[in-house]
Amino acid sequence: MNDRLIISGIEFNSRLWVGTGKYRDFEETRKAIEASGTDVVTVAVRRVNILNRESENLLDYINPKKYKILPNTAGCYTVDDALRYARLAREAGISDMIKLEVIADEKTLFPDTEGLVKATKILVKEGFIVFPYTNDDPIVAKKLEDAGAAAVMPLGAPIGSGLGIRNPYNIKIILETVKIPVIVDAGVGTASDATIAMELGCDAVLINTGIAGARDPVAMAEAMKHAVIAGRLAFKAGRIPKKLYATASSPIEGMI
Amino acid sequence: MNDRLIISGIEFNSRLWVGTGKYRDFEETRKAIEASGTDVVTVAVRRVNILNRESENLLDYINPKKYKILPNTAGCYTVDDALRYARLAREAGISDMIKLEVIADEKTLFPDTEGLVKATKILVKEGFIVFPYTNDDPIVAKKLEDAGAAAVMPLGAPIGSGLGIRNPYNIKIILETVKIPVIVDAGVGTASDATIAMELGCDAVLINTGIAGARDPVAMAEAMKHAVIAGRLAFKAGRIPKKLYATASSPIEGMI
Amino acid sequence: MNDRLIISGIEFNSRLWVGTGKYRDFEETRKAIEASGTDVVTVAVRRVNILNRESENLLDYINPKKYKILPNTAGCYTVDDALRYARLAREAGISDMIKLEVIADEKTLFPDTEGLVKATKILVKEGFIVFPYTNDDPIVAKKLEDAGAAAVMPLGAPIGSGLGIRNPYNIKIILETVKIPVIVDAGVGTASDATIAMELGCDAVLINTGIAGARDPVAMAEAMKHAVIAGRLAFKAGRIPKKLYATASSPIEGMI
Amino acid sequence: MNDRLIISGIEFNSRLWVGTGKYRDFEETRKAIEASGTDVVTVAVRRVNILNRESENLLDYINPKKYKILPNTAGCYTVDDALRYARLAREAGISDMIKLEVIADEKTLFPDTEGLVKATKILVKEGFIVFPYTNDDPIVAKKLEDAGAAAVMPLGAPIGSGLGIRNPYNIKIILETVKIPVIVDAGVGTASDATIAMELGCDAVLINTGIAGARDPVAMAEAMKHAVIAGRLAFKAGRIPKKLYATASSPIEGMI
Amino acid sequence: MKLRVNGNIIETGANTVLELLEELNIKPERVAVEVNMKVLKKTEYRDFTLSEGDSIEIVNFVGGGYNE
Amino acid sequence: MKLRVNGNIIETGANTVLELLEELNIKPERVAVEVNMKVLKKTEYRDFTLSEGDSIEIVNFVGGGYNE
Amino acid sequence: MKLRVNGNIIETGANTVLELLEELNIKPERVAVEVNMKVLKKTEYRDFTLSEGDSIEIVNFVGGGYNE
Amino acid sequence: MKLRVNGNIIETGANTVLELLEELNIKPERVAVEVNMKVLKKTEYRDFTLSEGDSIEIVNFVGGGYNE
Repeated sequence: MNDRLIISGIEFNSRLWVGTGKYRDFEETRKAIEASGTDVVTVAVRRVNILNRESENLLDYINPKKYKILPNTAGCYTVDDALRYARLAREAGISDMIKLEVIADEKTLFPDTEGLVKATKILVKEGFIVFPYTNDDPIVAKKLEDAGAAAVMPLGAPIGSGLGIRNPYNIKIILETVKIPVIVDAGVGTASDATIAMELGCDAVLINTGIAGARDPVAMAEAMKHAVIAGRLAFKAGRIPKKLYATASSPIEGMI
Repeated sequence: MNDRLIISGIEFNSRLWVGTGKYRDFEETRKAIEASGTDVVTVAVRRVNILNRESENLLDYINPKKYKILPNTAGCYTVDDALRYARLAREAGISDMIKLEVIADEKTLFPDTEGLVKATKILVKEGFIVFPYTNDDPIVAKKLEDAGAAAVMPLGAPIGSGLGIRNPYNIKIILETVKIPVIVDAGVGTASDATIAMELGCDAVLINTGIAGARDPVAMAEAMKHAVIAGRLAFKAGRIPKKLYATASSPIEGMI
Repeated sequence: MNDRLIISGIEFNSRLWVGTGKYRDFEETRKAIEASGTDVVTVAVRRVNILNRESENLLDYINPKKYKILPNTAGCYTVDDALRYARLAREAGISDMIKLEVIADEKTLFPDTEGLVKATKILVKEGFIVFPYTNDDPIVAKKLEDAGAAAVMPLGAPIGSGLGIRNPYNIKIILETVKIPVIVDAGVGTASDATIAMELGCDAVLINTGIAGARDPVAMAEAMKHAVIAGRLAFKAGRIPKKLYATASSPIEGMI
Repeated sequence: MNDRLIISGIEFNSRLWVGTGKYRDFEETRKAIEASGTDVVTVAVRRVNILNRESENLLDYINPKKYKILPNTAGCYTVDDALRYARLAREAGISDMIKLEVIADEKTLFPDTEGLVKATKILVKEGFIVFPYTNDDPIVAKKLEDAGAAAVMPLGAPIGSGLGIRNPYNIKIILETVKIPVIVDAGVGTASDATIAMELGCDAVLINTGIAGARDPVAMAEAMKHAVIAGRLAFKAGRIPKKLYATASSPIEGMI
Repeated sequence: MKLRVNGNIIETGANTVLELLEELNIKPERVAVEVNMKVLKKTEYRDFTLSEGDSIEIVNFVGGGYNE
Repeated sequence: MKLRVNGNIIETGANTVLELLEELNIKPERVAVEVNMKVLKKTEYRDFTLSEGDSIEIVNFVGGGYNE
Repeated sequence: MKLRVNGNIIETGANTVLELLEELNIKPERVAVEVNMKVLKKTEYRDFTLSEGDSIEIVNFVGGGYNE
Repeated sequence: MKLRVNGNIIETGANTVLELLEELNIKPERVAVEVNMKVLKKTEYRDFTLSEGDSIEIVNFVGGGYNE
């Protein structure tokens, strides 16, 4: 079965996308990304250290010919900052793709959805392919679609929380509401979280802390690879209905 | 990493075991089993149809040289019946392995744990390698271990219910309580259920209805293959702690 | 223990607030409200039927001297409509309290949080005591507090869904984030949902469909009365920690 | 509505039953029991301290004329011990009621269900009214009913764990399976746990640690009183169906 | 004089909002009145004079919330 | 006469269970008594005579459940 | 000679289990045989002689688990 | 000439952005440059002349997301 993910005409081999933060070193980053089987890697945009030019660069380890580099606007707390970083990212890179983050609060790292919609509109006009990191509100997802976002990236749970998909009901409603791809971003703490996201019908999952923060990031990266494949296949295979027991005549409602 | 499952000296290549019931036909059975990547297949013991010898046999499709055949005592409601079927199974087959079922109730197919412990003791004395299908009571699991069971196979949820691991807490306590392998049997309805079972630390998962009853059994079989690998890897990789949000100082309790 | 709820200087005897929609008739409405023990009743603003003046009025059954009437802007899909209905409500009633609803989508009845914040700012300037119905995004809750809202009313789940508190984690974060009272609005389907909301530390719960849609609305109203009291008392009493079992040395994390 | 609980001809005013262990002192015990509104109190049987006769007695605080005293066989790890304590309890008290506990493991305090059924049969023959503390296995519940138990008392979760009703599905099946009353015993950690137990259709709830271990046991006792009333009323009132959102045509299955 | 009241064209002899309410047999305390999109204070009912073609909304409280 | 009562060896002048309870200042209503593993009925206390070395258990109700 | 085989009364000329299996065209490797409730070892098939009215069960593996 | 580069005041002989990057030993392909808050296209590096006191930002990709 050919089940490629295509967004704005770009074809993706993997439905697992990975971040590059929080790893011990570049070598561990490289190994984990390789084990994950991904072809999409998110990166941040930061000042070059002009005083010490020895320091290696991430791209010495992550070959841009092999991986699609998806720059993000991490750490931006205003629309203007997000726009500035997005434009720099485009010049530093080779593509129009931007993972748009407009963070509202440094404690929870929840997005400022109002600013997010504003920034999306502007960047879309400038020709960017925008992947906005948003909350799980279906209304905001719809506004982002209307603003021209290439996909929506709702959080499953707060960044780095490892709580998984806290509200699968909202994710399900988002999937009913928008036509653009839905990529769960943030919250995935272990393999089953990723599987559940895909079983809901999401198009992909982006994971950073869940892999980089594991005791063995490379093994967890491989776990996530299988988890996403498993969830996608299960979604398409069509699961059996839930019943109180097999001979029960009717499927059960969500009893608890 | 060599992470083979070894039970009573027998080495298993796969931590996903599959049943052979409820498939449309032998060909679908064969394809699903192949897609699952398993090397352990459970079968039932039934009368040969002596009136019509044309009918094909399951083993024409499932090569016993390629797969470990694990006969079960399905449909046995008394200790004596279970013993009788176990002994017949050993003669019909080539191994001492028996998946022991002493069913208490045909509505829920829950086991009669008291009879199960009795039958286990007897069969172990007769040299069987006993895999008892039990409930999720850690006390019963301990009794089965003391009775000489090769592994315990607690149900995640009622057979065919697709409810997944209803009580992960009990499974966790079973894992703390017994030294023999723990194989979740029954209840797995979709890939994430299998992943969760493995993340808890279970040694393997046995699935029948969850695969055979899916809209596309072959695709679901492949999903389950990846799901079990994902869960096992995640368990060994060591997941990140759950927090209300990343910057929260302490991990959270099971809030709801 | 004196544990009165006071908002903007107004003292409330009950932490259960009830709606008046979906009842069979006014008499059932009256009985249910009485059984609920509430002193806050939400009402909608609609055209008087000038062609048929016979029809009775809700206030013939709900005595405004006995109950605080909290008008809402139900059915308003734009900021302007919400402002218009709020202003009409104030003239029709006797207080400055308004339950502000700016609905974004008639399928899910989710709020348009951007419009909600706008409308809140304007109405607060006009001297209204604003109770905005919002989503469970802590960032939006903070914006509403900054806009001068008297309290925030996050949804537990979609209106009329009966799904309870889908994301207690977000409600918990809202409680950490804002200083104004938090009143769960929408989603409560049965008594335990209301109890859970109060155990999280919410200040009150508003229920309409959960009571009016029950097979026996009057009995469910009484159930909700006890449920809210139970949850409030439990919250203040300080529950025991969750452990895998009593003798376990440490509280457990949210295992599943 | 007259909704009295009657077991073996004995009428109970309260559906909340409470234990007497783990309180700071007799006075706190008395206050908590009073606040709970219960009329059933469980007690243990222990040696009189013959060396120091000064020490007060529990019954100086819990008036047997006001409360039904339900002795238990706590701490009994064998059938013989349980029988011995049950017989002593009957002589020490005034009734034939016994809360039968045959504990299998001191770490988890799970029951030995095999021994429990044996002891139940014997005590029933001796004229006892037996309330067995059991696991949540519907098969065992049926065996206890067949053995003549007056009610079954399945655990919601391990004693003192505060995990609530870990497997509501099993409790629901038990309610479908037996005709005798079902009283949840053990596991209730906060008010909503008790409400949920009653909403499932259980006839009563027994709580000890959940009240005695709370920061404010008297307040938690009152919380539990309301929680049980709320759950019972909600069960009888008939809750609204769960839907993904109000306008969804069909109720949802247990999505997660 | 013709007025649009709650979407209906009616013929009335009332010159003020108060007269209109009386004519329609509506108690002023329990309603709010909007004339040509402007919400009136109750104190204005007596003196606010109506003109041919005015669009008037008279609302009151009903059971309901959300969109029922 | 020497008896084992609740695990303690005691010297007593009591000849019956009732006398023993009185000597120990224990109200009979609220306790149960076991002599040499046999549970007595309250009605037996008066007449049940004790012998040298009898093992006696006297129990009553205390707060508790499970294993506390 | 009449035998009860898998619940059916059949007329057979077979004297041993092995002959019976051959007559029924059943491969011995894949089945198990029970005669009058006694399970036979495969090695016994050749020599185990049957008698009038014996009750015989011949089973093999089929797809299934639990009660399907 | 003095410039502010990435927050540091430096003394440079470079007249264009490209010369500055060469002086700083930075490969142009992998960075983006902003001069006085204006983001430059790579094609502008060669000809964009710098003036005393210009504020320049030179950024590249690093591992990270969110706020790390």
